[in-house]
Amino acid sequence: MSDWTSADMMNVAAARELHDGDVCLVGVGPPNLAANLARRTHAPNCRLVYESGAIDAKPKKLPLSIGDDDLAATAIAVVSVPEMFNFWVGAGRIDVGFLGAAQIDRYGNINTTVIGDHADPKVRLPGAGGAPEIAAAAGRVIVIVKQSPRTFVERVDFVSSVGYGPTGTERDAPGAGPTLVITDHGVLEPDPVTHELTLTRLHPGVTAEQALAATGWPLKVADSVQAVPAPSGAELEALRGLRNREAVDA
Amino acid sequence: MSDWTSADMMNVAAARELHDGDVCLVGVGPPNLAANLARRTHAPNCRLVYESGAIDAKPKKLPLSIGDDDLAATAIAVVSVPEMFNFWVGAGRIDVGFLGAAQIDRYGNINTTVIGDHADPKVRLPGAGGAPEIAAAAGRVIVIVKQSPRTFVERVDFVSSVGYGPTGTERDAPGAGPTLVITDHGVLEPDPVTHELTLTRLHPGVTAEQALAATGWPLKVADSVQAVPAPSGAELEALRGLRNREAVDA
Amino acid sequence: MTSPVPLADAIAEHVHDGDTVALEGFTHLIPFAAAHEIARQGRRHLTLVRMTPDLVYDQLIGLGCADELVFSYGGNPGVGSLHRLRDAVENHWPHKLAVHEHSHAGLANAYSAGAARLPFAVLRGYRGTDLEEQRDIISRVTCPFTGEELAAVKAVNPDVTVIHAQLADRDGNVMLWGITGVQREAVLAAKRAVVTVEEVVDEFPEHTGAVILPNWVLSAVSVVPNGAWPSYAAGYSVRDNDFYQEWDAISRDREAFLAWAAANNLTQVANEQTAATHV
Amino acid sequence: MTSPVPLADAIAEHVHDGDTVALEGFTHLIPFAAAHEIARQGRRHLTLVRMTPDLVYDQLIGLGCADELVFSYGGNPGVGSLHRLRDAVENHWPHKLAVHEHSHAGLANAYSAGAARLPFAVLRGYRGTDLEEQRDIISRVTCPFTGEELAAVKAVNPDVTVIHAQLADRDGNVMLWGITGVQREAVLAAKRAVVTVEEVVDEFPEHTGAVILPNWVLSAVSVVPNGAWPSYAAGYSVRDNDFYQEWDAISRDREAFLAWAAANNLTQVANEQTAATHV
Repeated sequence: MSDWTSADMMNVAAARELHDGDVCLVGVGPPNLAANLARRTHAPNCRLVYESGAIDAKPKKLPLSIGDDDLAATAIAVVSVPEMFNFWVGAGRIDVGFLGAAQIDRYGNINTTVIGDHADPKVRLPGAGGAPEIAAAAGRVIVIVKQSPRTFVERVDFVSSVGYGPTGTERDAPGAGPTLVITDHGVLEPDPVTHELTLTRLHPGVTAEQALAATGWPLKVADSVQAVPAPSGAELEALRGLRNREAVDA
Repeated sequence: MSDWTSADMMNVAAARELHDGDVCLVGVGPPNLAANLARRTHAPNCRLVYESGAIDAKPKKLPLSIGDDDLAATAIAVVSVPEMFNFWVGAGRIDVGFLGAAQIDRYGNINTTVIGDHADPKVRLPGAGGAPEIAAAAGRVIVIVKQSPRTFVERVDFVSSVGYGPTGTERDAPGAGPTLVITDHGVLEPDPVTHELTLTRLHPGVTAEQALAATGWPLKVADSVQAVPAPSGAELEALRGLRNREAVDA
Repeated sequence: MTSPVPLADAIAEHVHDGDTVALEGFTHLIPFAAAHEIARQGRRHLTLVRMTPDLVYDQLIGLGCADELVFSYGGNPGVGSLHRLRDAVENHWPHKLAVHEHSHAGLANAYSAGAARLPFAVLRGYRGTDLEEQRDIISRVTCPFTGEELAAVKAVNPDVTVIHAQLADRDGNVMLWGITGVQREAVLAAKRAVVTVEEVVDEFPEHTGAVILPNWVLSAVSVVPNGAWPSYAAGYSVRDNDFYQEWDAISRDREAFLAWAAANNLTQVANEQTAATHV
Repeated sequence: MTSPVPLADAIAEHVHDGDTVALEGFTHLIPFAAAHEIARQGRRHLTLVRMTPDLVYDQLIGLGCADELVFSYGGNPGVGSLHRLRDAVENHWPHKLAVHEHSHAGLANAYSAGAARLPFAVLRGYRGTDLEEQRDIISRVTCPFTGEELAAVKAVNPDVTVIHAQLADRDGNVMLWGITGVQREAVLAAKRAVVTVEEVVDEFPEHTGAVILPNWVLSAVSVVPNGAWPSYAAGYSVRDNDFYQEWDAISRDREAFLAWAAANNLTQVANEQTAATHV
């Protein structure tokens, strides 16, 4: 056994995609972990923006919610939620938006709203939150989601946040859309022409067959699938520190 | 000779129309004097709001501009100019708006923009500023302006702020409009039916004939014109204190 | 409005059956104590508005206070589902809950439009999503200058907005700071506004990012120390993350939830509701 | 953007002939020093945007820097006219000035729309006024929910916005407080932003009502103590009301104005212009 899990690998792979200096909109869950991991490793100058209004937050510990006081207390500025969405997210000032998904389809459309019919759903999910406008306006969108046939579906029950549209051609938004989907199996990227999500990288120890089995549609596989390097010691140490909510200087 | 001027009488008459507790939008010039006079005499709890963003300002001295630091320093809150116009003025939170005029017509329409043609004016006036939306949205509007045939004209060259419209019937706005026009001669009020400005009060020593001569249209005179009481000693003392920029406690 | 009043009086006077009620607070400063008083007084048929319903609306929904919900994200942040919300939507327990949902950007703008007394707001949003199918609250407008088509959201104007803040002064002006979310807009959008505060002070301190609301836009202020628990008030308390975790177990099960309600003096309402579900 | 640069470098790099330039400040924090540097560098054919043109634009207009003006109130507050502005509009001296005018509400919303990268903003405004005849910047939209017709203003997006602020920190983040007007919106609406500050500090103090702009939305910061004179910077200086009075006499007369310009090292420009008017 390695000393890291597939979830660790997913979060580390996501963190690596954040460049130093990027302005990153951070949501709850894995995005929060990945963004803070990036800031503690290779991207100390990435700018964390939380939809609660905190701009350039430098949390000392991993925040448990996007409204922790540590975010407001360490931010350069805290703005109102309307201002955050109008002047910062909507205006296209976010380089990278991390999003999660309850369902995602082959064209990167995301459902976080309902399983079943909207008026009388089988499962009521939390809803869209800040994601629709992040998905539309962020320079690039990175989706972090564990892969399974229930999650990676032929067609989402409800489009909460648009990827490339129902047939991959309908995206009408300023940002580039979901340029990377990072899972516990590997990484999917949209085909440059058709925008169909395509397996381009595999995490250590995962096979393309496993990724296909975890996908609810016939997943395209790139001609040359790259191997994602395993988490480094430094990455794992930073990840553990975050998980244990160890404090570092802001 | 009395110990006050017709301008003093105009400002005192304007101040009297502010009720204690009124929320009052204060502009430069006579409105500023009148509102601060009211606060120093009969309406100590009127709320002064300045379009620069100061809410509930309690200036110790008469401010020289609407952006004096004393306004920000003594205000309960200072908001941005967009917020002031959207959430406070436009939302109808102002009880009384004081306005000035370079020209005013018989239906209370105000020109502060140009004399002559807008594209090639004879006289370029300062422009509309905050007045159009104050004129539209304030609960009631009090115009303070010295009376002369050049100012009180049959038809304004340019409608900067609407009163009751070109024929007195076109007003389409939430507030009541110019309910009082206070001049150095007396007070004009709109006819309840036709909205034509009508002389209803005269300042001490002024005759209706003088008011008619100072008006560029055949001014209607109310059946019973009331006499405005002369400024009281307390009013004159407060006025002098303001003019001399004597400080009082906020 | 000047002197503080007891919370029970403020709620009794300003929150009525059938009202559209917004209890706002983005993770921070959530007015839990006021919400519990609303439940305790047995308010019914409310339309609840809130960007992030959180535990506070999970409780009111479970207690049967709400007929409708306007929201943008209905989860227990970092924990999982709001089980009472889900039970109401999926199983109609204690009764059916009608749902009107926005994105955060949409609902924030709907409050802003309400605060400006505009009938709608324009934003770059919703394009390509199925949320647009709710045409009664989300539509489109065309820019008269460029011809570009943009999203429009219907204004939200609550009958009453309730918030929690750190401070009131002696005149009843209110100050809050830290993450202030959409509280200013929610208060200014409402017909009436009730504020609970941690304490009353002679003079407000300096705080960058503070929101100050003058007393003349407020209907009532009540002093309720720790009135945001299990949420928090920056400078006064920290978020009770353990309770947020515990709520998952409490709220998963109807009986456990009703026992929690009974133990917290929300029994009048809870009993009525149990009776109703057993008819 | 991190380290402060000399003002001359900031202006040379970021303000170009033909640019749409907003120098904002509502009575307070007007960036006079930056404006003078723009004049000194001989910028031409500018479209100047500003709610209250004030003396700062009277000077730039008189010096022949501007072809167009977008504004909402063009007076010398409490004193009277802006004579250089009037001379340009009424007599085309030093040349014709095209005017696009708003109300304060309209221009404030036009900046806000620009800051949100929306093509227009909706407001309750202009109804019944002749300002509406400028259909290229003021139009109407219909609410898709209620059918109500409202005013629309075209967004303003300056090529460069210039403001004066009290403080920058070591990272080049900027803080201003007191009356902050529309500066935040004007900066966020612009492609580039230049800020002059009173001083650089290690850490920002607490200030209720402060606006903070992170360094990554700014193009350059220059340290220019008293850079707002004869306007003021709360906490650093008071408004020089005497100069505002004196300006009336200076600006009434073309020769007096040119003499003032020469005495203030704005002669390069002033001379060019005198030559032009004598051709």
